[in-house]
Amino acid sequence: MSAADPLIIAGRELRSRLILGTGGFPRLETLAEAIRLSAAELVTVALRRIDPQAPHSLTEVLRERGVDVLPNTAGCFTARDAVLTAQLAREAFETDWIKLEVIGDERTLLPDATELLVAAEQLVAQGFVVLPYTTDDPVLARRLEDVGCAAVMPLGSPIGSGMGIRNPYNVQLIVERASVPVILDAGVGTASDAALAMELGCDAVLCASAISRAQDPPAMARAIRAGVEGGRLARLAGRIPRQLHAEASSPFEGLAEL
Amino acid sequence: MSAADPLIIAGRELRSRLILGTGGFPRLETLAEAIRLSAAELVTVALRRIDPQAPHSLTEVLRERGVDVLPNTAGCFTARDAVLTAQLAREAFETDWIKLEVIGDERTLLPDATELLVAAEQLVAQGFVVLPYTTDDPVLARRLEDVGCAAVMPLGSPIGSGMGIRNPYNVQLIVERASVPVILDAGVGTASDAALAMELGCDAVLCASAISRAQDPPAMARAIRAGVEGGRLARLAGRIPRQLHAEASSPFEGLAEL
Amino acid sequence: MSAADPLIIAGRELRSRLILGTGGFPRLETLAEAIRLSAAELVTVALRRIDPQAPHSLTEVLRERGVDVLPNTAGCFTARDAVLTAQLAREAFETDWIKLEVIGDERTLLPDATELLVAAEQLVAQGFVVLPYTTDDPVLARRLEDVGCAAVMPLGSPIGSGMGIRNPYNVQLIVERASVPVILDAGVGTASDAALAMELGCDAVLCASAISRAQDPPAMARAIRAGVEGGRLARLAGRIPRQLHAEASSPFEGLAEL
Amino acid sequence: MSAADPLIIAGRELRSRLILGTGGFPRLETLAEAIRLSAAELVTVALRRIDPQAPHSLTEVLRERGVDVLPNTAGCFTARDAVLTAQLAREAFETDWIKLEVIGDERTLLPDATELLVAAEQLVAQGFVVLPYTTDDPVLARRLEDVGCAAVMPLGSPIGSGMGIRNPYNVQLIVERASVPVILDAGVGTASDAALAMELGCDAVLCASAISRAQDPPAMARAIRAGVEGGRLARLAGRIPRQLHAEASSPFEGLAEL
Amino acid sequence: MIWLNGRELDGCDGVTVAELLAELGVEPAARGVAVAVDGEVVPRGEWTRRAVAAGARVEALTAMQGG
Amino acid sequence: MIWLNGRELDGCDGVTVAELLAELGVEPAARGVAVAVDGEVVPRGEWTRRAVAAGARVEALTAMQGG
Amino acid sequence: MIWLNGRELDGCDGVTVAELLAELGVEPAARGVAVAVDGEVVPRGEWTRRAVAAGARVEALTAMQGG
Amino acid sequence: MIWLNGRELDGCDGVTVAELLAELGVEPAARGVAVAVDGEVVPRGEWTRRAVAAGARVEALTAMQGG
Repeated sequence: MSAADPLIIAGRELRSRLILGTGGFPRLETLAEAIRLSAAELVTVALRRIDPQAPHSLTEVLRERGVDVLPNTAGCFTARDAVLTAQLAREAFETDWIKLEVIGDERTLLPDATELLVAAEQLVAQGFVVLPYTTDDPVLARRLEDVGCAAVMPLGSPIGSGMGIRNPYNVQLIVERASVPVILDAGVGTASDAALAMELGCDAVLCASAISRAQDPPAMARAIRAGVEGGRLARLAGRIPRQLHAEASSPFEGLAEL
Repeated sequence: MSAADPLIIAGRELRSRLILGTGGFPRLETLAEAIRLSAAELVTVALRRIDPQAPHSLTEVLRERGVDVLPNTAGCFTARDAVLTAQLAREAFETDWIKLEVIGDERTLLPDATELLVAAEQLVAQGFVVLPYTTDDPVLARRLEDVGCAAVMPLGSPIGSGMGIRNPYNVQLIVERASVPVILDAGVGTASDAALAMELGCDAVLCASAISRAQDPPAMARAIRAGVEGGRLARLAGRIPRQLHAEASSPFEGLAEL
Repeated sequence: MSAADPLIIAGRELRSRLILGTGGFPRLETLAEAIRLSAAELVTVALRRIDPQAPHSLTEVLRERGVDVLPNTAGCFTARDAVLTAQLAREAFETDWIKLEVIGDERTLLPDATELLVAAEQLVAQGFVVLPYTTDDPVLARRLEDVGCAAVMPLGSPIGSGMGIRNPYNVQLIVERASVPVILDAGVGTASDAALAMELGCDAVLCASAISRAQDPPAMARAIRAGVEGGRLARLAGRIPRQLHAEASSPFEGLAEL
Repeated sequence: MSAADPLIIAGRELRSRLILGTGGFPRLETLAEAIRLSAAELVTVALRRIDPQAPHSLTEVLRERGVDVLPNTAGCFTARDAVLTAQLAREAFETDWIKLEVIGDERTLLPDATELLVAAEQLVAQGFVVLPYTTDDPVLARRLEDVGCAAVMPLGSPIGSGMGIRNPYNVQLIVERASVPVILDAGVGTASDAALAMELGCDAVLCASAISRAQDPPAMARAIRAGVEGGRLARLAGRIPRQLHAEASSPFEGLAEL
Repeated sequence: MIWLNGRELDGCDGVTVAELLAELGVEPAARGVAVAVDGEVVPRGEWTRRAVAAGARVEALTAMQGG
Repeated sequence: MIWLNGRELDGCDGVTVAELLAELGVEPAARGVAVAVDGEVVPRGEWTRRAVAAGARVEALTAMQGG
Repeated sequence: MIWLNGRELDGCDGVTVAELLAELGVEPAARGVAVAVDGEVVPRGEWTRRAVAAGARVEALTAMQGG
Repeated sequence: MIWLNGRELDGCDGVTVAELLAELGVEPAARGVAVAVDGEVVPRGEWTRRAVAAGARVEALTAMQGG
């Protein structure tokens, strides 16, 4: 395995291991610059009602940047709404790829395990490439893989919380068992969180608020990109073990008797 | 403040914020490659008895790589030995810069606060540019600055332990009060540790074992370099605050009624 | 609210907030002593095939100790097996109470969210008092309460792992929303883990391996009982806030000028 | 070793392993009640200028409660002031015992390593039983023991911060090497912090603000007392090891085929 | 009366999806748009043919920034 | 042939649940015991009446230490 | 003039420590009190004998709540 | 007898530092080398002049890999 290996999801190669969420950017220019600096190839969008007043340029910005759209089902609380939203997204964006979100609680925006699994199964049957946003529950991640999801996207902590990876052990358990890519989604707050995700063995990181709501979004896009790359390199480089006591980095032999 | 700003220690500008320790590399070729990939401009060396048998090429390797030598006083347990070792280092390497180590315990290789402070004061008086390896004690860091040290180098955890930054709060307290550069020294095990150090406000990271004893030292050199750069960028970009609950990254207004 | 308030589950009052698991005790005498020192009123048992050879004294020990039996469905991987096991337990022990376990993975013994929810709903419909062993997923905990469970029993970490509470934030979120008792089940390794569970707002702790597999099980029973009591007292006493800097506990006014 | 073993400091036996600081209590009645419920036998006091206005009842309260006074040198920033304060305390309270505090920074109230060591050495030479409040630096703790301190009292985190034990590894290293009692002083915020201190191997806990500034000080006194006792019991009981994966607490053999 | 994106539209029963989209300033060839009528997707190819019955709920959606 | 707790038992087709329990040393009045035949609970009250057909899978369970 | 606990006291040069303590409402037998004059402890036994010179700094201390 | 880097060297009392370095294969112009005699640094410039007395402890050091 090498750092240069592309990320492969459903047979498609991605060189970038950072997927960018477009939510929360104050201005489209900022989003465009963040896309450039993040080197993301895939960015998420939501489906919302057409607003005749709204300047209709988001899709143009994405086209100019040459990135592909990964529509999400954000805002759906039932499998039925999520499936229909995915069908509409396929119609609108001519892509089978869908970031599946089925939320169970408005305050935490955490996924609803049962509804999520039902929706995933239906969408796979309808030929979608399903990337589910899920909890850090290793069993649920396994079930999602079993029903045919193309990747699993466990959270580190609640969406937009910036709390990082609350339970690295669960992420590690998910990675140990997964045979599809594991993409850490939600919770990343800064570069070290992204690095940790990759060091735990995640194949990629999806990040929105940490970048879009930072004081300087383009700078944070670079920061988190560097974190992702550093974390992946470190994973492949084989880190030293942790130990309670010290291990000298300067030799004791040859020490002068002063 | 910008990510491009150089690190300035005792009036000298360094573009790289990663200082490399040369200890623990299995072969000089590996060290050379790690230096190249780390982009370090400053590397530490120890002073030991000349071994007629030993091929005498370390200094040549460093010269070829165009890096400057930062001699250390590793292995010294008293102020007196550390001061004499610093004087010998100045004679041998024609540099006033010294990484001051005064160890208090063989098992943890933790600094001896009192001896360290005594040695620092004497060396400053003798015109040395003193970079002391210290504990994460904010008061001791302040005292070292007060006696004229050019930087303070608190540990994250014991040398070679790979335990990362055991007490980020202390590092934060040191950074809050310091008016000289703060360089995290010892304990870094992987890229996310280096990123965290910079996010806490450190000005640079000194790293030896994490790179030299990794399974693939050159790859880890790249990884930790990326971690340092990502962490610094993130610090400057202004991270989002941490919060217990979620904050939606997709808008609820305009949500379809399906 | 007072420390003396009993724990009320399904209308039944329990003075002890420590529920003891009987698994893993080397000898029945040790179990009996641990029950006495834990002050538990409720202890779990599993249902297994009758072994003609086995001395049939477990139930006698429990009867002597005057504790009530909480049968579990340990070892079940499907809702169907769990429901049938619960029916058999009701027949065997003449209790409607059931600790519902539906496991999704042999290595982690983590719950299967979907099967667990299905089984819970069926058992509630059959008049059982259902205490489900669940993940630390706040949404799943809510769903279990919605289908009529008498309590929710989130894990701190995998059964027998002794890893404590890996994600205190999730436990806190569960407690915030729950209107049935929250009992921390699985993961407790020592007294401070039990105390933390109660400080987070849990109503009780269920503990087996930490006690039964300790070097001195009866002593650990006392320890964890003290942890549970201390944690509950601390929760009710209203702890001081955490702050980065110090707050003097000795006054500065009236300080002598020496 | 047994839970019933008394704590022995300088040849004196203490049954209680919780030492109470008297600072921060809103009223003397509350202090009196907290002393009773904490079961402390030793309580700290500060020396301040006599205030003719002030009702002079603190010492009476302590006498009524039958506890012994451990005077501190709080507020001293130099070895000289601390030594003189200790001498005045000996004169005022007719005790050789002194809780030695030499502060290095007003904001963090962290100890000044060098001044602390100097003061400790002088006071030991003058026949004091010296209990130094120190950082969590294992080397400094060792030096304090070497100069004859009767115990070492490392902090968990800054005084009154309620941050608990920021660096359990250092406390563990101090305990490993110490041959005098180790008393965790400062930082405890709640019962689980006190339990953790004892589980790490500390011999006792000194606690002021966590109790005196809690919403209900007497209740918190009980809570932290229980935490100390639970933590000590757990340490002696021999906890189970931590492991990433699960270990079943219900047997798989004899499982029914339903 | 028809419900278009949650707003009542009167006197337009029987108009086509394409005509409703025109109301929203969306030309037929527009990319990045999808329509559901009473919870069913109406494929782009049917927009001009498909008439919308009275009382129908029409949702016309497009891409917005989202995480 | 009958399956009792996973073991084959021959020449006992048609015996009652109570008789099978006796095989396991369990007297009829025993507490803490439950029986399932082919995935159905057999209530204590039916043990003496209920005959077990050939090929049936009988599970006779009791309390064991468990977490 | 004498400094007693940071406050100037006039016209009392040469008084004894005991007399100064009386100023503070402290009787000679009081427990839990200690006195330093110009940075030196004055033992309880010398309070009545020891006269305090003009300009001296006297600190009279007692127990206060402290952590 | 002289102690050179912890090893006894006989029959060389009074030789210069430079001569001792030659013993170790170090030519006078060598960079990255420093010498202490009895705990005092001998500057490079004095190597050829400075004679080492009998019983002296000489430490000749150079750079080694170190953290």
